Amino acid sequence: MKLTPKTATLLVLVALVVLSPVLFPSGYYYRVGALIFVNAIAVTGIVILTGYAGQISLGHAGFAGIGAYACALAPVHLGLHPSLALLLGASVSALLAFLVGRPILRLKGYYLGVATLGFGILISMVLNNERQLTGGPDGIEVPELGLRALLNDMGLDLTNGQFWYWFCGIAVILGAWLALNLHGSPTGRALRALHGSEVAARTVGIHVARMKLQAFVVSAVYASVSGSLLALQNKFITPDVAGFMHSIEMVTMAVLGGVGSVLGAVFGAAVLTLLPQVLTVFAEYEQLVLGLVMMLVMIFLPQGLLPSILRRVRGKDE
Amino acid sequence: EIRIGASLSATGPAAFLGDPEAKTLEMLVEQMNEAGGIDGEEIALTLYDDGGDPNKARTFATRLIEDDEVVAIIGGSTTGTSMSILSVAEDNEIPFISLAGAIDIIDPVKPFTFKTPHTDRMACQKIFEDMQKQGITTIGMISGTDGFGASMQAQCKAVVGEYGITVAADETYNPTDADMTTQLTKIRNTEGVQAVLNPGFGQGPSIVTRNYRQLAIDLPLYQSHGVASDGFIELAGADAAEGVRLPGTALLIADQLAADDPQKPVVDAYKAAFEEKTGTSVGTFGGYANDAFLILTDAIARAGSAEPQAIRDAIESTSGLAGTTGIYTMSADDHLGLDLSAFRMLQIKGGEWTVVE
Amino acid sequence: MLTVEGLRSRYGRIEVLHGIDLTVQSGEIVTVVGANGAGKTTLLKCLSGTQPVSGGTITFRGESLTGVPAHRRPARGLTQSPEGRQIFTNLTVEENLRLGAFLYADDRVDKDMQDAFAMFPILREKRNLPAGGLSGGQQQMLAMSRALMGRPSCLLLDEPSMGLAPIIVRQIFDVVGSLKALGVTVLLVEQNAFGALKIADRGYVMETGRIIMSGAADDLIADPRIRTAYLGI
Amino acid sequence: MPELLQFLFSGVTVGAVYALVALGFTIIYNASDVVNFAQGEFVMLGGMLTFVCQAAGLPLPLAALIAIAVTSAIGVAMNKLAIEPARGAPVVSLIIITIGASIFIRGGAQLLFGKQIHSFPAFSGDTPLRIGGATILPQSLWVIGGAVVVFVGLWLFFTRTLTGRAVLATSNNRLAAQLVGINTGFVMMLSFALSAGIGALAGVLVTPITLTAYDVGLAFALKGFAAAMLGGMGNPKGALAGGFLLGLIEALTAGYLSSQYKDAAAFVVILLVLFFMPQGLFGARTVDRV
Amino acid sequence: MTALLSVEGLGISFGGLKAVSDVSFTVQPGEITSVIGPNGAGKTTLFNMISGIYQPGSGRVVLGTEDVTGMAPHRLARRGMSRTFQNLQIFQSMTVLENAIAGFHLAERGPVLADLLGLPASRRRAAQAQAGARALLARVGLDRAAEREAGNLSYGALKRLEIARALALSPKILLLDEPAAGCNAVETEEIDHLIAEVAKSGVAILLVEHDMKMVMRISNHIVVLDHGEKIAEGDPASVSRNPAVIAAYLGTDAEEAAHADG
Ligand SMILES: Nc1ncnc2c1ncn2[C@@H]1O[C@H](COP(=O)(O)OP(=O)(O)OP(=O)(O)O)[C@@H](O)[C@H]1O
Ligand SMILES: Nc1ncnc2c1ncn2[C@@H]1O[C@H](COP(=O)(O)OP(=O)(O)OP(=O)(O)O)[C@@H](O)[C@H]1O
Ligand SMILES: [Mg+2]
Ligand SMILES: [Mg+2]
Repeated sequence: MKLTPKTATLLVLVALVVLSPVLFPSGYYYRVGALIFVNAIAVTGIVILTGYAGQISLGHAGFAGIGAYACALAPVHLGLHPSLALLLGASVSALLAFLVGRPILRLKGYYLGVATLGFGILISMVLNNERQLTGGPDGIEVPELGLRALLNDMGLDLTNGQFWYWFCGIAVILGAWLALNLHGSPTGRALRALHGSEVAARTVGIHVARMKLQAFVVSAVYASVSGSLLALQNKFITPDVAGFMHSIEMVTMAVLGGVGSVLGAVFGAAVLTLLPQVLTVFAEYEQLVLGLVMMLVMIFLPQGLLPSILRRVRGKDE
Repeated sequence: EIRIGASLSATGPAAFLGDPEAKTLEMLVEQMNEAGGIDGEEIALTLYDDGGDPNKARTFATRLIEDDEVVAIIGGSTTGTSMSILSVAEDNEIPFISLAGAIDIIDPVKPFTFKTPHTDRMACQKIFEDMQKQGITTIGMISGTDGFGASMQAQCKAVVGEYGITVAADETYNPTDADMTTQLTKIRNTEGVQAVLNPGFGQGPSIVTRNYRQLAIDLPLYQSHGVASDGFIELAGADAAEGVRLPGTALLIADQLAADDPQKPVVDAYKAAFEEKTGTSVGTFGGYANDAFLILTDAIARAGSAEPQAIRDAIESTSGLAGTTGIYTMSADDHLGLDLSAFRMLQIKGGEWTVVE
Repeated sequence: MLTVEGLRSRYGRIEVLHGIDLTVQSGEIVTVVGANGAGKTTLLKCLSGTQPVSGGTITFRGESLTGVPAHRRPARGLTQSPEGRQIFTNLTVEENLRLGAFLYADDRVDKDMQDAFAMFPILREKRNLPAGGLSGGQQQMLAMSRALMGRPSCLLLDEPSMGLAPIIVRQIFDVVGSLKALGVTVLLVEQNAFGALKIADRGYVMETGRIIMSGAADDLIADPRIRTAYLGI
Repeated sequence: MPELLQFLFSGVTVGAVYALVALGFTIIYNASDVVNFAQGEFVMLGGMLTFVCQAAGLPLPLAALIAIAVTSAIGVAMNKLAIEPARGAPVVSLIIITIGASIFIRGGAQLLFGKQIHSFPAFSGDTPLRIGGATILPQSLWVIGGAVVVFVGLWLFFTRTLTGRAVLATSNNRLAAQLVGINTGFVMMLSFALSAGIGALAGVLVTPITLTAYDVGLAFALKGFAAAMLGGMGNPKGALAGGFLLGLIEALTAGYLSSQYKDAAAFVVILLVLFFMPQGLFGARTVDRV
Repeated sequence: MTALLSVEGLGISFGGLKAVSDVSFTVQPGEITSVIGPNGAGKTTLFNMISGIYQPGSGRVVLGTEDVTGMAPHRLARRGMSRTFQNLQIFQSMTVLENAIAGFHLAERGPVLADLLGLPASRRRAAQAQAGARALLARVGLDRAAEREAGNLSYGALKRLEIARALALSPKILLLDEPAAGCNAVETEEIDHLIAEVAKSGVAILLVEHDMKMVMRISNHIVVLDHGEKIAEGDPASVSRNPAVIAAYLGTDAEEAAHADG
């Protein structure tokens, strides 16, 4: 069988997830790995929205916030199992994305950026201000998922860190698989087409508004799931998860990795998650170096880490 | 070598807290090692900057425990980061001394978690006690929406009733806001308000204080312990800050402490060392770190061992330890060990801190 | 006036000009014809400095253009009316023209603009409207006029007749012809090869990045190969 | 109605701050379509450098001038070292570069200046002016005046000067700009110098009101960006109107509805405005024929 | 014969300028109807109104028996309308092949969930579209460029790519806005043949073109616009002799114009 880019990407991902632990000297690395995966899931959503469909969002952390707080609140207030709370969060995010996406997605470029930014800020503001429900800026505890205990009962002895590593690793592969399916599919093509020219997309019959909305909803679900997984593994969540900085971080990871490519998303997530951990050796200079690295990557690999590198390797015409 | 770890918000929105804490810890470790360490064992401090992000704090806590193999953790400048570190520390049975205000951190008591700052609730109580003495029964509040301000706002509203005081106006501002005259005008125009309370830290309270004078509001203004440092007077301006009251620690009035005050030696020592090293004036938050370090090293010395479990037990039996914040006496069901007496009601007069009798 | 020797150019790793030799004498009209994708536009882009050259030399009025950035070339008398028109869509027609004379701040700017308006009266009508609203042909007129505003001694035209009504096409060719009288040298790339060759002194035929034929315009029109391959006669 | 008047004073004060920051965005945006997220850092640098110079004993006006000049130079350096080498990169990549630059500048400021909050004296004292029972600080008038002056300057620049037109031409079609002889590299440098200078001027004017610290830039950038978008990005008129409108909405919401949700109200208004005017209040409708 | 498309009194203004006013004509299936007129006469604007990109200020567009005035382009596409653009509208960062496949959107689209999950149905639809697209590319002579990034093609190649994409919709009516611009005489003739072939298969074609040789050669019917108004209409021979048309557009008589064009 010919190795399509899709299977190649999946193989690389699976290999990364499965083989990396060989190199892990301590449990801390599992934690970092799990965080990379959590971020990669959200960034995969951005790849669909921004990379495929060309729509900018500066407020996707809002959906992560919904996913996270669903896991904190639904088990307590609705008596749902945390896993169902995750699904509930995803549904609420999807619904909200569907409702706000309609009017917002008529906007273009930076105007869309500021509208999504406003949307994200509204959500984080509610999480901050409705202290009674959400615990306010101090945050709120999140119930255990309970799956690890179940697995341990079945004789699969995993530490907390290991459990979340594998759990999120599987989730990331699943998310990537879906996004890759989409890329070459009719819907994915339509998204990329409207990215190129909305007018032309319309005249070939693409329902541009609906397509954008679909991308927005799908990417919101990704962000929501990412937020839920973060909340569940941290067992504690604060409104930071919905904050502006987190939104920017998602976009930055996507662009740094290569916004059109799923593997790039994972790369970008890995780099920006690892960097602060590595940069602790610079102590005071951490921010300085972080900013510098971001600039250098974009200057020398303007299409993002992965696509630029691949392009150089393959020597594709520009 | 005894390895201890810290995760603090040295940058980010809570840098106002975390920065002096980080500097304090680094300074104290250096001092202690120069003096020969604990029983000849040097202390190795691993300090991470979590930027106020609870998620990062959790990662750093994991890293401290699993990778750096520390025997105890100091940190969590904010409640959010403390809560994150706490659960990792508890899971791994590593003693953790938090530097954040919320009462939830030690109530209910968790075996390995302690904290040094008084709770927000205590600050509120101290303020309300003073108001009660002044015969104030109706107040307006203007709080920052950051974790510190919001948490204290909630605590104050929870206990205010016990003092026969009602909150007639309850306004907020964002930590980065440039002007609070609108909120203050509203409070001023609220029927019956006799005093104004401003929980918050950073530049917000300075701007509130300036706006307060701009509007020529002549009601007593209470600030929180969040701004208890000379920097506040400087930023708000001595004129504007004149008459402001707040619950502070002995640290601010070092030179006014009685010679036999048990806190005097530690306060003087810390103040002198910190101000010499950093060139900035001491504040409440650095003091919290100082106290956490004292408690921890005291416990290690008494335990005679650097085993986490032994350290934990020793911390829990801390007794009569004078810190900059107060005198700590811990127990199995009190992992804070301070009472209201640790706070002193201070007032700014002529650009100086004075004790309210 | 303009000498091109062994010019090579590439997009990424794909070379599309494989060593072009071409000369334009002062006051001459020279045309380049060739099929889609032959590299005509790329050639002009190299001359105007908007496309990197990977080999060979360009000499203009005795000086090498190597290393001279695109924005310095108009000052030397080399201006281009590019493919795809490339007008400033957000600016008004008049602003477009004024920017065409960006390097000059004298009375002649206004005079040149009046000349442009005289040539294409529609531009005067639309002078205060955003150029993006113009029809395709109107934009083409604007692009040509803007290039003329730059007071070229050598004008590079990339398919100036594209999208123009027959009556205007003839006018454009007349204008190009009349430039000669003003001493302006013209390098003209055209798909309307017949029209172009009729006003040109000499012509070059390009095929996949190479010059495959050149000669006096009249000879080329008469050449049976050219007639079948490019003129469709 | 002294109460309403006070709210309005508060609104225009804050609004003028936003407007000044928003105005700073316009030039770089007009030259390159890039929203420079480091704009807030320029504001921070303006205030911070003035403080440092002033603390070193220089008179305030001189300190301010030095701060503006140095910040402009930093802007030019940013263009030279980070933006120009990335020429041809997609706009999103350039935006990420500006975010990187803002983190870099913030990190540098933290190292150089520390994390303390600073301020310097207001230009004309702290005695509030009383008007109709409400008060306003003289410094607010400085900020408002600054915003208006910068606005007029920019407006003249873009509508009356050929250089201003060249800036617009550069962003509209860089290739064509080169073809008519515009040195687009110089235009970019000029834009960064001007934008940074305006940002620094904003910092100088607002610091006595808002105070400054190494990390205030982000908040300025965020609000300035929102204001610029509300008004229509790239149009000085929009920046001015957007800034004042945003400030007034916040003040009036805080005054009459809820101070907790005043920012929410601001964003709701932005969303509403964009719903009916997708290019903001004064944003140019670009005509692109098909 | 019933008209496939009727344009009835169509008009639109841009800030006071009447770009098109009160234009009426009909288009028959299997026929080529050309719209000609000076630059700025309103031809493209007319196309934009018919294809739903502009909302007409007045008048009606009737497709078959249905009033489709101002209907969104994607809905018109479903009803069999397809077009190309004078100002190229290419999906730049997609390959040439993908550009052509995009033209098959209506045939290949399905539920987004099926696409996400990569269900066999979704893949089958995509494969069919791809086969169709390759055939079309071959027809316009772009088969060898199929895997190239579309943005890298020369102008003339992009023109042909647009035609291929428009044909992918299997339209009942095809609107072509200057398809031969940027092509030399020989290439233009190829396009001629392609258009004629398409028309022969029963598709109604509405053509805007300044190449008079081509227009006169293949049109069944010609509509002439000037200043937004219809000034003449008829078969090629009568139109080319119409003095108003000569004055406004051709400049001299049509034959000479055709000759001057090569
Ligand atoms: N930006 C680009 N990237 C990669 N290849 C390109 C690019 N632009 C043009 N090419 C290729 O270079 C070759 C020459 O193109 P060019 O545009 O110069 O042709 P042309 O002779 O002007 O054709 P036309 O008559 O269609 O305008 C073509 O094969 C084209 O596909
Ligand atoms: N969106 C718009 N904004 C402003 N004016 C417009 C707009 N669209 C069309 N016009 C004007 O309407 C008139 C008709 O333009 P249109 O593009 O339809 O002409 P055309 O007949 O296609 O010309 P050409 O042969 O040059 O392509 C022109 O004067 C043009 O300036
Ligand atoms: Mg060409
Ligand atoms: Mg047209």
